[in-house]
Amino acid sequence: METKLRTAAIVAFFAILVALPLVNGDSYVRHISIIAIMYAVLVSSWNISLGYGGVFNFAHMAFFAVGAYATGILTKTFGFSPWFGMPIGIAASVAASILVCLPVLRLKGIYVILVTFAFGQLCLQIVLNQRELTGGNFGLVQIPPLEIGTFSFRDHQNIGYYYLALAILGLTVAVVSWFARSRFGWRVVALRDNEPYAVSRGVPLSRTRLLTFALSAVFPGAIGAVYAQYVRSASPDMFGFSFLTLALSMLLLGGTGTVWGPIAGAFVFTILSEVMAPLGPGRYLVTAVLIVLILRFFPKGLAGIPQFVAQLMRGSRTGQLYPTESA
Amino acid sequence: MTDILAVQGISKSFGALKAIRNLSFSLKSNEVLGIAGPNGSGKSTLFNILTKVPFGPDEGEIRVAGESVSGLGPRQIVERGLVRSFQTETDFETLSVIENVLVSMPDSDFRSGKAASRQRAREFLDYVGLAAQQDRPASEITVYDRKKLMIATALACRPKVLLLDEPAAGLSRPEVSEMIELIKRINLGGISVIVIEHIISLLVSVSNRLIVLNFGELLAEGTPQDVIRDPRVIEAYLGPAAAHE
Amino acid sequence: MRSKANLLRAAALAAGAVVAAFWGTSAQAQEKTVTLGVLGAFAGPFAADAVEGFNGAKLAAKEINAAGGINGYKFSVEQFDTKEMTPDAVLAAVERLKATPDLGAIVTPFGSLSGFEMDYVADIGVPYMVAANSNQYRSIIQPNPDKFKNVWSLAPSYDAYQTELPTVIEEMITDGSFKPTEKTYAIIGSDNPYSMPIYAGLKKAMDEKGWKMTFDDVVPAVEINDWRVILNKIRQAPPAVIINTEASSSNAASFMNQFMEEPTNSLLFIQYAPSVPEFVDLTKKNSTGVLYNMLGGPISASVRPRTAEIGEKYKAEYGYDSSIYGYICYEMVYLYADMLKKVGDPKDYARMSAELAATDKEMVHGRVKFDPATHLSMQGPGYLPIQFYQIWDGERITIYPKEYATGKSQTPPWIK
Amino acid sequence: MGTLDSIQLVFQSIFASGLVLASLYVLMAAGLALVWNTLGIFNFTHGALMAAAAYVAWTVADPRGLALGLAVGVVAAILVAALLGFIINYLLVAPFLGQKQIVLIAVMTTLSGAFFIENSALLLWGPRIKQLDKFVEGNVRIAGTTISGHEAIIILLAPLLMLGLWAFLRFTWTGSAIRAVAQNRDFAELSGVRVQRMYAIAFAIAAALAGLAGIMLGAIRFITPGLGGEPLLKALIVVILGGLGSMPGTVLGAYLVGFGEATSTYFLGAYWTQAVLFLVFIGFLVLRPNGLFGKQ
Repeated sequence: METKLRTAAIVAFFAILVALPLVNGDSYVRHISIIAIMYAVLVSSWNISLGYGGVFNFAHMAFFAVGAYATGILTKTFGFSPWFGMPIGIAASVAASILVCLPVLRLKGIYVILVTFAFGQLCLQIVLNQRELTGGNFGLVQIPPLEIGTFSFRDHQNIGYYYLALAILGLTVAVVSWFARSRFGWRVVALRDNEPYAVSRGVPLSRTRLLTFALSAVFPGAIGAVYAQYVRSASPDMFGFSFLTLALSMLLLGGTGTVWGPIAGAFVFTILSEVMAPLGPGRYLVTAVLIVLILRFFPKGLAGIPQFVAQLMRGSRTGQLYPTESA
Repeated sequence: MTDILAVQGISKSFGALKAIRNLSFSLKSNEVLGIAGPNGSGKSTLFNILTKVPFGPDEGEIRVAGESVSGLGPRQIVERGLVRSFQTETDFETLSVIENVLVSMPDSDFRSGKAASRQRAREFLDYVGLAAQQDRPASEITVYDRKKLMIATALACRPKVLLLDEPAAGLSRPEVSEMIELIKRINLGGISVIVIEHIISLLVSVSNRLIVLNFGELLAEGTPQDVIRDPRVIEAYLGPAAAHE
Repeated sequence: MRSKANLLRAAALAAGAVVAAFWGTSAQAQEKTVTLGVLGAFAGPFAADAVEGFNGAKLAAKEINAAGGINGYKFSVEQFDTKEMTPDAVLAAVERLKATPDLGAIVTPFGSLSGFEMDYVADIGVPYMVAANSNQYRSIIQPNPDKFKNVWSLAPSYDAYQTELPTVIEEMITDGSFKPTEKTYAIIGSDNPYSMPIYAGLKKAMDEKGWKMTFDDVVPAVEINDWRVILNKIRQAPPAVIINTEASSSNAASFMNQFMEEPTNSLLFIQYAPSVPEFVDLTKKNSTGVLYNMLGGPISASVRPRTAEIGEKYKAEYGYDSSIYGYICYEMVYLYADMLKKVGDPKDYARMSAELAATDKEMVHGRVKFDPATHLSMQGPGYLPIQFYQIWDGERITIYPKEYATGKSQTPPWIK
Repeated sequence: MGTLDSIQLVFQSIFASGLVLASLYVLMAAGLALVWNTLGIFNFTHGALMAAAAYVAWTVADPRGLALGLAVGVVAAILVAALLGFIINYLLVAPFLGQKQIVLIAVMTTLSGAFFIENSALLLWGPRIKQLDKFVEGNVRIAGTTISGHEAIIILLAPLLMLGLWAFLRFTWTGSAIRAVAQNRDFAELSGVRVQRMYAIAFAIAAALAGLAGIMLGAIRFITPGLGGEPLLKALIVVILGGLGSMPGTVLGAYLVGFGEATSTYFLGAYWTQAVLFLVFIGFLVLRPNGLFGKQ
């Protein structure tokens, strides 16, 4: 019953997204939808390492930026076909993830945050230093867009990018759902729940961690490439603190360790942030308060709300019909 | 009978503290070895060292079925058949009961398909009497069930030697009896067992042999009945006055 | 419980706002209003630029509206926040602009650091005026100027930054305010795409004029609290001229102060950074004698009444002096008013843009006429000047070019 | 030129510079280290507190503000910073202590706090740059290089402040209680120390230290809402190099980074110094995560 409801909800969610361009052709709504979908991919793949894996990986957005820059540089400056963009983005992002994971294997807690954050800063330094290739602090521009014959993905209010991003989101959801129920996923969760116990049950720590990082980095790499081709630009702000915090807020708002929480977080937060744009700096005040309130009162984020409501309802129902039994 | 486990001269210190000093003992195939000793005598440290979770010995050698495990990592030690439980009831709290077992099963169990591996996991749960709870989150089951689940996950690793760290701590009297039966059953199934316990009745009923540790050293060794009457053991547990009375 | 109720209320409000944003924007806007959008990051390190551009534009709009508007249109100036400045956030702001029903033009200091948004603004077709980052805008426009018929920069090319300094130094030598014993110079670059071409260009220009380089280093684009190691190295063989192309005025002020702890007998030129008003606050009398230059900045108030007028109005309205962007964005709105007067229909973007392209107007920073090849304002004699200044007792004295000079160059007080 | 002469020349070129930088870093890092040592979290509001204190000092001291003079401004700013620290602890840290993911949660809440403070400053004081007066005018000569009197004060203040902090932690009851809480929270609680109160005090002191750093910086740099951004990053590097959990390590870390930067600028040039610093930092994190003085 519950799984049927779930399936229905998933089908409805994607059906709405697939149908949206047919009923609304407004380019502003289109852009926000594309960005929301891209954030959903980023955040739900981040969930693999940070949520399921419990590894405080602060380099995830750097993987995204690395994917975008790699795609931009290779297709613009070195003349690779834009169709190689996604493979390039994925390869760069996965390579970066393995590089950052190696020191992380030896570390715990705050050190993981620091090393992964420092990695992002190091990438930023490299981008700033390699002005000729990257455009330095101004950013990289005029990245070649995706085209099939005479059809540009930008035509009809970027409809090509919309469906491409949506397809990647579909794939992300499929992979994360598979992951959550796979043996690999159990191992990742086992390591998060109790590392010594998991090791004592034969779970291979290093291999699992490396694979976790690599798997979670595939998606920011792919979406980084498409992002670069869609906005035709990459900027050093993609390594920035505000951007990282924005994505992390989405993840925490949505709820870590669930398939749908981060996606809900990404959609809600993208729209919220857009609605608040007229507030200027005040927007950050609202966001900051919101993050703290959620962490305080809904530690499981949006994903915890159905459970919370269910508990509330179950609680009141048992209260009326069945007197509490002693356990 | 051959030695399934041979421990030769192992030591471990933490700074100035010597937790284990030059300890040697062995375990024969199909034997149950009890380990007793006062708090802080190094019992749990011994299990940590044997399985390298989280650390191995400073010196000395450990052989499983004649093969040294010195150069091996914790995972390979599990593959060689040396598997432990923990003193406090430990679980993967966000996984379901059956997933706790599934995650502990070796690769070979997954070659014949998903259904077969689940079936296999259910058998382990059944073995310890948890089959009915299989889909509940591990965090929701009782303390006793969690202890049994920990044994089930250990069995899922196909141990040759099972290291049980206080399996009966905190259990009620009937539960202790059940635990005794379970350990005996496991042993009858061909698995050698080392059990650390404070509950002497359990040690006496399940052990073929008993050793007592004190300050990281071997204090006494022999049949359970002999060892618990040894005055040095009584002194270590109850203080010098009790031994001389 | 209370806070949860509040949270729910906030959530409901937010949901309402979302609905409003998506379906409500087309609500009946007032007849005969034209919106001028200011694109920029209103929080973060570039907030001052965005806010001053916005203030300047708003001030002009207020005056025009008070005078009855143009052809029956009243102007409304609105912020379009590019938030974190990531490309998607900039594009979201562009999309918001596009969705604004009565959008007439975009007037802004700069939309992004790279200028990439131009591609999208070109598609909208709305007149787009910018006041900075010419190099980036040029590099995108030049290969295909016809695509960007609506994008025009009120700032000139920055090329003169790379070449003009030796000429000014030679003029100082001619008029006797600078008497070097040998033709040597030290140069410091700053590692960002704005400063580096200037640094490289100046090296070339100095070399061509027979100056010998004695020191050369590039500092990274971070905060620099201590320049003394570099200064000590320069002091080991004091050059006749020291050139620092540091773009951050805070860093430049530290450099100025630390140079003055043990000044050498060198002419000191700092590229652009001393133009920020607060530079003098931080350096006080230390900055007396330093040279800097600026392209596209307002011509000194004492020789150009327009500058004095805008500056006074701005200060009266907002309580402090404006930087360059307040002036230029103010002028943009008046330029737009001229265009509207001629064309009559603000929604006829093509004709409005054509009118913009044909601009030839004396403004606060000189005569603005656009170069059709680059869409930048033309630079040089008769057009926008490159101005060199010398700070003296907190006053900024224009020393070059002659026609806008407000005083003569003097030998810096530290040179003995 | 003889070898000795050139060594002396290098020393003269580097020493004052290294000392100024190092002393600045001590000021920036002290509060961050105190909070880390006591509560086991990184306080990302540290940089924002620097900016906030500088703004308060400006408002109280500047003729365009309340015009009460620099001394009043400094005192007011430090008090406000301490109060802010208290509030930050009360709202952003205390409610979450004891949770399993406190490290991550504290990063998020304090980051949010930093955004809140920085953007409030932007709204309150506007985007235009502010500027504090230097504490003293005039210059001082040390080791062959001239530095400003203000920086000389920083050089003296840094070790004095650390000495004061050390004496406070060592010789006062509150200080001992804070150390006890830092070493073993449960044990301290059993001995009757009110843990939450000690946390609050440590946080307030750390915030006051951040405030002082902000005021000192506000006279040599422009005051903007982002004033504390790069100093926070530097402070992080210093605290980690010195070893988390060790105050003497932090001081040593600050002097090492300061003199290291000056030396590297002299020999490798300014351009490579930042990259070198970062690489050393990452190398340290990986090879010796407990820092120079940390326990293994």
